[in-house]
Amino acid sequence: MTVMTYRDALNAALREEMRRDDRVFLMGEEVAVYQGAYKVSKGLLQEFGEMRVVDTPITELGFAGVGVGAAMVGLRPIIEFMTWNFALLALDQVVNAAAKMLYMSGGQFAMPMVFRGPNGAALQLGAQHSQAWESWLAHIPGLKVVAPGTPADAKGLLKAAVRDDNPVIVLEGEMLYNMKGEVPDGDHVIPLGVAEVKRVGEHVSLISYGKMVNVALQAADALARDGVHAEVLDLRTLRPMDVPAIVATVRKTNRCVVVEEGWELCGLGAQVADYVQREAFDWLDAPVLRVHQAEAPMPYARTLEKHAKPDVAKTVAAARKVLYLD
Amino acid sequence: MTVMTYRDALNAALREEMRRDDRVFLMGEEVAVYQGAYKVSKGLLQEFGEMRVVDTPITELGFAGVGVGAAMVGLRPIIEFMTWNFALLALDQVVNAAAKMLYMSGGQFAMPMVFRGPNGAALQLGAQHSQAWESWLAHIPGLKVVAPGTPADAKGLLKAAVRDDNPVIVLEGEMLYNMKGEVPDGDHVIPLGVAEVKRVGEHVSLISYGKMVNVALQAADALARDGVHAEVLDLRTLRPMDVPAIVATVRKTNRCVVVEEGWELCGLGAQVADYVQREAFDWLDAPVLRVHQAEAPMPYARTLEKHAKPDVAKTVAAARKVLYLD
Amino acid sequence: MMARKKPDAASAALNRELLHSMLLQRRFEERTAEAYALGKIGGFCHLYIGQEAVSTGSLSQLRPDDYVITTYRDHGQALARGMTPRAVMAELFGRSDGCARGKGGSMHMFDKQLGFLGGHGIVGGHIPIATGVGFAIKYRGGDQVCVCFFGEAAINNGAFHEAANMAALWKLPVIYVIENNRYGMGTAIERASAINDIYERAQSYDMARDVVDGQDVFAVREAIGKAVQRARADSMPTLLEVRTYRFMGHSMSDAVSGTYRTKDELEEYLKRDPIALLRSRMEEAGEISADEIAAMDAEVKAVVQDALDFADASPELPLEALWENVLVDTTSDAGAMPARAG
Amino acid sequence: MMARKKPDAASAALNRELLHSMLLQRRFEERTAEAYALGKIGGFCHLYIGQEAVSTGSLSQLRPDDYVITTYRDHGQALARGMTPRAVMAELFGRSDGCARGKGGSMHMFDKQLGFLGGHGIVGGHIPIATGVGFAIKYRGGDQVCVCFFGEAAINNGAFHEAANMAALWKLPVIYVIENNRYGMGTAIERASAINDIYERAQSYDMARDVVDGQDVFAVREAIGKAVQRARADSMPTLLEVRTYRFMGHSMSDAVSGTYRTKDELEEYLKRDPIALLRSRMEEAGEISADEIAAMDAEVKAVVQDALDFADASPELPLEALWENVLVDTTSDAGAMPARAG
Ligand SMILES: Cc1ncc(C[n+]2csc(CCOP(=O)(O)OP(=O)(O)O)c2C)c(N)n1
Ligand SMILES: Cc1ncc(C[n+]2csc(CCOP(=O)(O)OP(=O)(O)O)c2C)c(N)n1
Ligand SMILES: [Mg+2]
Ligand SMILES: [Mg+2]
Repeated sequence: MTVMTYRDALNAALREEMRRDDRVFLMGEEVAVYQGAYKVSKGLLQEFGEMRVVDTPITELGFAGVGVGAAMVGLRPIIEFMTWNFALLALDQVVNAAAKMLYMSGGQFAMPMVFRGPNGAALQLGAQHSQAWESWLAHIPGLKVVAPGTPADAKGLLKAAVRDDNPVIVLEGEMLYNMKGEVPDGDHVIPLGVAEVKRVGEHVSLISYGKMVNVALQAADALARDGVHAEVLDLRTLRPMDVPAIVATVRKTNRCVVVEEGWELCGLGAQVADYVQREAFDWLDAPVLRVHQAEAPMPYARTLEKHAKPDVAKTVAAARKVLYLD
Repeated sequence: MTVMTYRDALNAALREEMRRDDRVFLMGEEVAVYQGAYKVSKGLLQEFGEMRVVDTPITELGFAGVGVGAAMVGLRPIIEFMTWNFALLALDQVVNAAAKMLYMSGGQFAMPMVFRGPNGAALQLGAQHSQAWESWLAHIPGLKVVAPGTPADAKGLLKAAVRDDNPVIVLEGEMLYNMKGEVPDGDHVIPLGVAEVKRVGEHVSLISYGKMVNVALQAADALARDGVHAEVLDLRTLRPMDVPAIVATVRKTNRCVVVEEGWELCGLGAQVADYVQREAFDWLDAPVLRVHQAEAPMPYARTLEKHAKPDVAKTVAAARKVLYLD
Repeated sequence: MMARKKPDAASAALNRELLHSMLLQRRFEERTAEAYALGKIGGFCHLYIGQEAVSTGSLSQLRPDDYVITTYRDHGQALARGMTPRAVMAELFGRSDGCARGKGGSMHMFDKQLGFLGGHGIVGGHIPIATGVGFAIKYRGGDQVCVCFFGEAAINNGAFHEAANMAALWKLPVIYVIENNRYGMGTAIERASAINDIYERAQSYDMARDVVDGQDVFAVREAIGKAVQRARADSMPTLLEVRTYRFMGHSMSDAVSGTYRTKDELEEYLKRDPIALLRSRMEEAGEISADEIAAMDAEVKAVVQDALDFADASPELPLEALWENVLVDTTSDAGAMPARAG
Repeated sequence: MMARKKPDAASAALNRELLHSMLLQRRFEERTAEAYALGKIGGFCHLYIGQEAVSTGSLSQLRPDDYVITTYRDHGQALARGMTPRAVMAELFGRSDGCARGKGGSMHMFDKQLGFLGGHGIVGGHIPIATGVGFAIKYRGGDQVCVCFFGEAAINNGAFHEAANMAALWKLPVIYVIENNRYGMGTAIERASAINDIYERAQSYDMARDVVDGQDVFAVREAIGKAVQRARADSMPTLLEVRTYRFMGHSMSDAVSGTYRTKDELEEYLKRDPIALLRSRMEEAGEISADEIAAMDAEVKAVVQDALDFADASPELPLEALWENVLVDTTSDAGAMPARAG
C-alpha cells in the first residue's frame, strides 16, 4: 500500500497502461504541454511524446470523434474532457457513435476506449460548470460507467477501463483530486460492475458512488455517534449496476438512503430506489429516501451552493427518517 | 369537437399561436419550403412568410442557439428538431443556455421558447434514429417537458408550451402523426404539469405518457377481457411531474406498472417508481414494474425491433404479474 | 476547374471494371427500390442513383488496406468497395447474413475486412471519425489513407469544421469528399451555405482543395488520385468537392421532383447520367460493343437477382440476437505489445 | 492591416472617457485579484487585464439599445458597457445586489437594461446566441447591432462555424469580435488552429473581415466603427480579429508565465500596455497632464473602493433564493400583439 492522492492514482493508472500497451494514447484539451487542466496527466508528455499525449483545439465533439475513429481501427484512446460539463457537446459521439458502433456493425467494431474527466460540482463554479451527468450516461446501453470515490478505486477502475474492449465512461471528481488514500501496490485492477461495501453496518444502508461515497462515510460516522450503524455501499460502477450487492445490503438492513450528486428527477438514485423496491420489496421497513442536489441550476453564491448540494447533514437526516428516529 | 390527426392538431396549434402573437416564429430544418420533414408545418410558410417560418442549415447546435438568442431579446421561438435524435447535438444550448439563463442572470432573462420534434423509435430506423430522450430532458431544472399522446393533447399542450414563458420541450411521436382523434374546438389549451386519467379502473394503475399511452390503453382493453380493470394515467407533462395524480391512482389500485418508451436504467419509469414507493409505500400490494425498451441500441431487423420495444403484450404481462395472476 | 477532363490512360480493361462497378450499383438500387415497395426493406432508404461515378471513381484508386467511411447514403460505396451484393441486400432485408447481421440496415453498412467503416446516420457525425482514422494511420506510421464521403449540406455542420481543422493542423492522410448533389433533403445549397464554392472552405484550414465534375468517372479518379498521393506520400489532407446530382428523391418517401426542385432541372441533369457518359465514351473509343454492354448488363442483373434470392433465403435473426453485440466480453491482453504497423 | 493607426478625430473629451473606462477596468480587476486572494470571491475568475482597449474601443461605438454578449472573461466588457462597479463587484462577492443576484458569479454578468446579454461559460456556446440576437433585430426591423466577443481559441469550435454561416447567409447585423490574446488557456494559437490569420475564416462565409491592433484603442474604435456601420445600415455581419494579449494567467490558478509562455514574451507584450499607450498619446497631444491623470486614477480607485465596500455590505441571499429563478410563473398575454420595434 502506498498513500497517494486521487490525482496521482489516476496519473499512475494512465502511465502504467500506456507503458503496457502502446496502442493506448491520451487526448484532450491541455493534457500535454499544460500537464492537464487539473494536472492529472503530469509528466506523460515527457515520457510518451506528443503522438501519445495530444493537446487538442477546443472541439469536444471533434476530438471525441477522433477517438472513436482511432478506436475503430485498433487504437485504444483515452479521451479526457476537461470537465464533463463540456462533454455535453460531444455526447453525440459518445452515445450515437461509441456506444452504438458495435451493435450497428453487427459485432464487427468493438470500441476499446475511455472517456474521462471530472463530473459534477466543485466550488462556486456556477450553473454551467457544475453539472453531474451520471444518470444520463448510465442510461445508455453500449457504455460502461464508473465513478471512483477513492484513490484506490480511481486507479483500479481506470486501469480496468483502459483494458476493457468497450467504451467506458470514467466520472472523476475535481474535489477529489487532492484527496489522499492508500492504494495497493502493483498492478491494481478492479473489475467493472462490482460494488464494494465500504463500511459494514446493520441499521440502514447508505448507497452511493463517486465523491458522494465520502459524504456517506462521514454521515455513517456521525450516525455511529448516536448508535446507528450504517452500512455504506459504494456502487463504483453505475452501468452495469451491481444489483445483487444493492439487494444484499437492503435485505440486511431493511432501510435505504441513496446519496447522489445530481438532480432528483430521473437521477441515478431513482434507479437504485426502483431496484430496491422491485427486488427487496418485502424486506423494506421504510420507503427509500434520496439525498441529491436541489432541483435548481447550481447557484454561484457560496451559501446557496452549500444549501443546494447533498451533504452529511442531509444524509444523516434522511437516515434518521427511514429509521423513524425523528 | 373535430376529428383530426395528431399532425393536423400540431399544425393548428402552431398556426393559431403564430396568428395570435407575431413574436412567435418557427425555425428548423425543412420546416418551410419542404413543409416539414413530417409535414407538421404544412402551409405555414405560405401564411406567415419566410421570416417567421425559417429553414436552417443542418446545424442543430447553431439554430438552437439562434432560438436562445432570439428569446433573450423578446421573441418566442419554436425550434423544430427534425427528430430528437439529432437534437443531441444541440443539448448544450438546451441545457446550458435555455434552461439556465433565467437562473444565471438572477431572474433577468426568461426564455419563452419551445423545442419540439418527434422522439423515440419509429419503424426500423436503426440505432441512431430511434432514441427516446425523455429521462434526459426531464432531469433538467429550468425546463418543462411534455409528451402528448393524442391529437387533443398535442394541440392543447403545444399551445400551452408556446404561451409559457419558460423553455418547454415537446416530445412528439413520428408514429403518432397519422393518428386521428377528437380535438376540442376553439382555443384548446391544456395546463402544463397536469396528468390525466385516460381510463378509470380499480385493479391496477398503468402509468404512461406520449405514444406509450396508446399501448397502455390497448393493454387495458386486453386486460378488461379478463375482468381486470386497469386505470390508465397519462402523465402528459414529465417535468414537473404530477405527483399527486400518481399517488392518487396508486393509492386507489394498490398496484402499478409504468409503460415507458426509453431504456430501463435511469429511465423515466424509475422516477415514477421512486415517487410511488416514497409516497404510496403503505398502499402498494406489489412492487412497481416497468415496461421499457430492451437494454440494447435499437436493431434494424424487424423482428428484433419488435422484440425490443415495449408493447401491449409486455404491459399485460406486467399488469398480471403485479396482480399475482400468473 | 470544372472543365471536362479527357479519359486518362487507364486501359480498356480498367474502364470495363469502372463501368461494371457503376452498373452494379445502379441495377442493385433499382431492385432495392422495388424490394422496398414490396415491404421487404424497411426504415429509411437513401438511393445513390446518379452519383455512381463518385463512389467508383474514388474507390477504384484505393488499396485494400485503405479505409472508407460514409453517410447513410451508402449502398453505392459499399458495392464499389467490394462488398458482395448478397451481403448488402441481406442487410437491407435485415437478415442474419447481412454485412451487419441485419442490425444496421440501409444506413449502416459495415465491413471490417474491407476497411469499410460504415454508413453513419447523423449528418456530419462521421467526419471527425475519419479524422481519427487518419490520426491512427499516422500514429502507427502506416501509409494508408482514409476517404470520407459526405453531402454538401454536411459542410455547414460544426463537426466538419472541427474535424477539418484538426486534420490540417496535424497533417493527417484523410480525403474529405463532398458529394455535392445540390440538395440536403429539400434545401438547395444556396439556401444553406453562405458560399457556393464550398471546396473553398478548405482555405480556413490551409488545406489542399479541388472541385471536379462528379458525373465523369475519369475526372473523379484523377482528382482522387492526386489527393491519395498527397495523403499517402505527404500525409496531407484534401477537401475535394465533387459536383453530382441525385436522380431519385432524398429517401423513399420523397418525391423525385416537385416541392424543392423542378422536373426541368431534373431532366437537365439526367442528360449527364454518369453511366451513360462512360458507356458512350467507351463506345466512341471502340473499347466496348453494344453486345458486350448488353452482356455485362445481363450479368449484373443476374448478380442482383442472386442477391435478392440470397437475402430472401437468409434466416431471420433469432430473438436472443437482440442482446448480442451490446458489449464485447473481452479485455486487452495484458501481456501483448502490438506491432506498430497495420 | 496591422499598421498602427493615427488617433481618430475624437475630441479630447472622448479620449478622456476612453482612458477612464480602461483605467476603471484595470483598477477594478487589480482589486478583484486581491479580493479573490482573500477568499471573498470564489470559483473561476478570469481577468481581462491587458485587453481593455478591446472592450472600451468596441463598446464606445455602440448605442444604448444595441446588444453585447461575451465569454466568462467578462468583467471588462461589463464595466465598459456601463454596468456599475458596485453591481459587478457584488456579483463577484455572490451577494444579493450583484448584477445577477449573486447567482451568476464572475463568468455570468448580466444586465438586461444595458442589453448586456451575459458572460457565458461554454467556449463557443454564445456565438450562435449572438446570431439569434441578430436574427431578432432583423425580424423586428430594428437597426440595432449585436457585438459578440470570444477568444481566438473559440474559433475552432463548431459553434462558431454554424453561427457564422447562418449570420452571413441571412445577412444579420452581428459583429463577431475575436479577442486574439494568442492563448486558449495553455495552448498557443499555432497549436490549435491550422491557420494563423484567423479572420480569414470569414471567407468561408463570404463575410466582411478585418484585423486590428487590440492594444490601440483608436484602431479598435475605427475598425468596430466600420463594422457597426455595415451592420446598422446594411444588416451585414463582420468578423473582426483584434490582436491583444492577456497580462495575467488564464484564471486565478494559472501562473502568469512558465509552462506555455515565457517571461520574455510576456515582458515584450507588457511594453504595449493599452492604457499606457493611450495615456502617452494623450500626453503627447497635450490633452491631459500628469496631474490630471493622477486625479483620474485617484477617482477611479475611490470608485473601486466604494464598490468593494458596497459588495462587502451587500446582504447574502436568503436560502429560499435557491429555488427562485428556476422558472418564471408567467405566460404570454393572450391578447397582446406586440409592436415590431424594440
Ligand atoms: C444531425 C442531423 N440532422 C438532420 C438529419 C436528417 N437528415 C438526414 S440526411 C439530411 C440531408 C443531408 O444532405 P447532404 O449532406 O447534402 O447529403 P445527401 O443526402 O444529399 O447525400 C438530413 C437533414 C440527420 N440525419 N442528422
Ligand atoms: C466547450 C468548452 N471547453 C472547454 C472549456 C474550458 N476552457 C475555458 S476557457 C478556455 C480557453 C479559451 O480560450 P480563448 O477562446 O482563446 O479565450 P481566452 O480565455 O483566451 O479569453 C477553455 C479551454 C470551456 N469552458 N468550454
Ligand atoms: Mg446533398
Ligand atoms: Mg485566447
